[in-house]
Amino acid sequence: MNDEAGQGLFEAAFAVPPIGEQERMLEAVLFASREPLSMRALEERLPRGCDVGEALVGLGRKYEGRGVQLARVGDAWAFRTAADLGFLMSREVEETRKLSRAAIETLAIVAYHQPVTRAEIEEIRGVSVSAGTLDQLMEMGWVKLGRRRMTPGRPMTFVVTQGFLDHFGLGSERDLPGIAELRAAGLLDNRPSPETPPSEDAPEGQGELLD
Amino acid sequence: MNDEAGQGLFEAAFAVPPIGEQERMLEAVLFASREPLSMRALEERLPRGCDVGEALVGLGRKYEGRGVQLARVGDAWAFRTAADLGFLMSREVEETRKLSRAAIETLAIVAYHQPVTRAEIEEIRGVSVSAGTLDQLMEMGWVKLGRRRMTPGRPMTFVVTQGFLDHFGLGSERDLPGIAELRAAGLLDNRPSPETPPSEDAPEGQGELLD
Amino acid sequence: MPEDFFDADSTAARLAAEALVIDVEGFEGPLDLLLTLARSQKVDLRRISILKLSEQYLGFVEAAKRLRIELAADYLVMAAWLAFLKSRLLLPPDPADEGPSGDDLAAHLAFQLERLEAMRGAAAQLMGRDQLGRDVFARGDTETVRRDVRVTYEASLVDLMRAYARIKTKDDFTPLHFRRGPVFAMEQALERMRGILGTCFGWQELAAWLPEDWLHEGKRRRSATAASFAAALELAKNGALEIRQEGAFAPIWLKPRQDGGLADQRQQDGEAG
Repeated sequence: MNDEAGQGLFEAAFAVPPIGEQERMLEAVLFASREPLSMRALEERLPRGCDVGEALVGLGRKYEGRGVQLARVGDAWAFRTAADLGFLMSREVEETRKLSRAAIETLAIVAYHQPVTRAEIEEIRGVSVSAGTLDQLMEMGWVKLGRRRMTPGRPMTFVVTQGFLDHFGLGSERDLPGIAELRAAGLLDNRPSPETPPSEDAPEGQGELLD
Repeated sequence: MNDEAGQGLFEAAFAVPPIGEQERMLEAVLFASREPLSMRALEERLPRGCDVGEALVGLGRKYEGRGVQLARVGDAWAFRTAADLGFLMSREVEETRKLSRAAIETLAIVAYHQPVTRAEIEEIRGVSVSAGTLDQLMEMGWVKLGRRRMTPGRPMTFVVTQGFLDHFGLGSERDLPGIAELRAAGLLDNRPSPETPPSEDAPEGQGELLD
Repeated sequence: MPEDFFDADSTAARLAAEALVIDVEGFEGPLDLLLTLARSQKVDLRRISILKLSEQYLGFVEAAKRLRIELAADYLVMAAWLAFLKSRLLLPPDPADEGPSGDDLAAHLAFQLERLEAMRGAAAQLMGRDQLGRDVFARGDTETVRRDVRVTYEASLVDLMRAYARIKTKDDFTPLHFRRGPVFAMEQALERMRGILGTCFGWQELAAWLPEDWLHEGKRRRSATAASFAAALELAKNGALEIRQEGAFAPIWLKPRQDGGLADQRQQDGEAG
């Protein structure tokens, strides 16, 4: 028997599994992975013709209220323990590096203002961002480089990663706490200063705000 | 939520959690554990008074016929993906590895200096480049052969591919961060950081790096 | 901090000074300080009195100066700017004056403060969330039943940049040294020629005197020729050698003098003595 025949048999036997079976498959694949799996990765793993989106909905519903939850992480999915049971897991707690206040604020600014340039971060915080801060956040896998801004100088931008969303249990950037209110209040706008502001790197900040 | 609050709540209530809640707890603990847990270990983790035996039976029943099974491993318990779905797991075995230092350095040199000959790569790195390194990068689809250099010997040159740009999220080779930006991001931090902010002296792509 | 500072007799002044020191060090720049001062007005940041805030800040800077506390330049730049803003807010607007009005500037400062405050709040909310590895957990035991490993290599842009940075900085830290080109020194040539004088009879072309490993490559050959020629002149001067050339650019011929070696030998001893 050759490959093609095998493939044919396989497709005949498994011609799009019923949705319940698709859910089982998704469940097994997601369970086996520690890292979130993207929709695309899931589609690649499951037999052709499966409706991953629908199966995810069904699977998520099965886990509602359970000790383990199906969590959305950006455009990926993963099983995570329910947050209210964290106290049982004291033995699994991983020691985490304590972040400085500067690092935490920088992280928040990247998350809420992304894609954001270094000059914009400095303009918001009112102090220069030390070289190590962004490097540390990048090393932790929470911040990465985004596309260059199409303004004079073409500065690099920074964005948050899927690892960031996963760590803070965010389905997407839209789930950042209070982001809708902040946006409505205009606090996420890049409002240019009416004149050359006092800080020395401001002119450049302004330049970037022209887009 | 923190440990103390959770613990406090339970002790205040002083009641054994209902069996459904015990099952949730078991589910989360088994899921997060790095190894199968014995009855005794489970009893130690759950609040006092829980009937682990009964909860295990209930939990096992919930997973009957599902993609994941509650399995007995010796005298301990663990979740395992259903045996009949093993064929899905075999694709799971993608292993990601970090590129070797030689490979990533060679890749960086090709990206920043392209088109570049093997001899030039060796001169920049200061060590010889093994044939396998460039082969590996070509096999991965990140580097390809460019035009021959019109110098004696007509050496082959290497350039990066569209696949490289896609993988690293670059619009073009010009989007590679310049030296000033590397320094600003703290990656070149063993020299005093420059007084000018990064975007002002942002390099025009590779041109600057070639001198 | 000046040493005599603690000799100040007034305890109150000292305490005030210490409070200030702690404050300055605790602030991350002028904007941070302004935000703290603004909070003391206990009103919505949008209704904050920028005039009052400017006065508070200038008062702070004055006090710091009086107590001889070193203030970073950006604190002083901010002070100057706030003084300017204050004058704009107090004076009636000059219709001929171009540029933003005092109110515009004040509104922007209020916006900056409000935005910074908002980001601090957002940061706190973010850190207050359930975090992976602390409150929420991933599958602990990933299954080991898998076989046929397909390795995919992975690297991020940061890895790439870091690698390039490593190569670039490596050059920055090599100790400074001047790379010498391939140069055959006259002293080397002299020593070599003295060594072979005795083994050589009759006229020989200069090229024949060059060391074997300097013969082939252009630069090395030129250097060896020049050095050997200069050495030959030196030996001829000492009477150890005769030099002959038929015409301009013609080959140069050298012949050791049978008695000359001694003269050169004496000369050499003389130098050594």
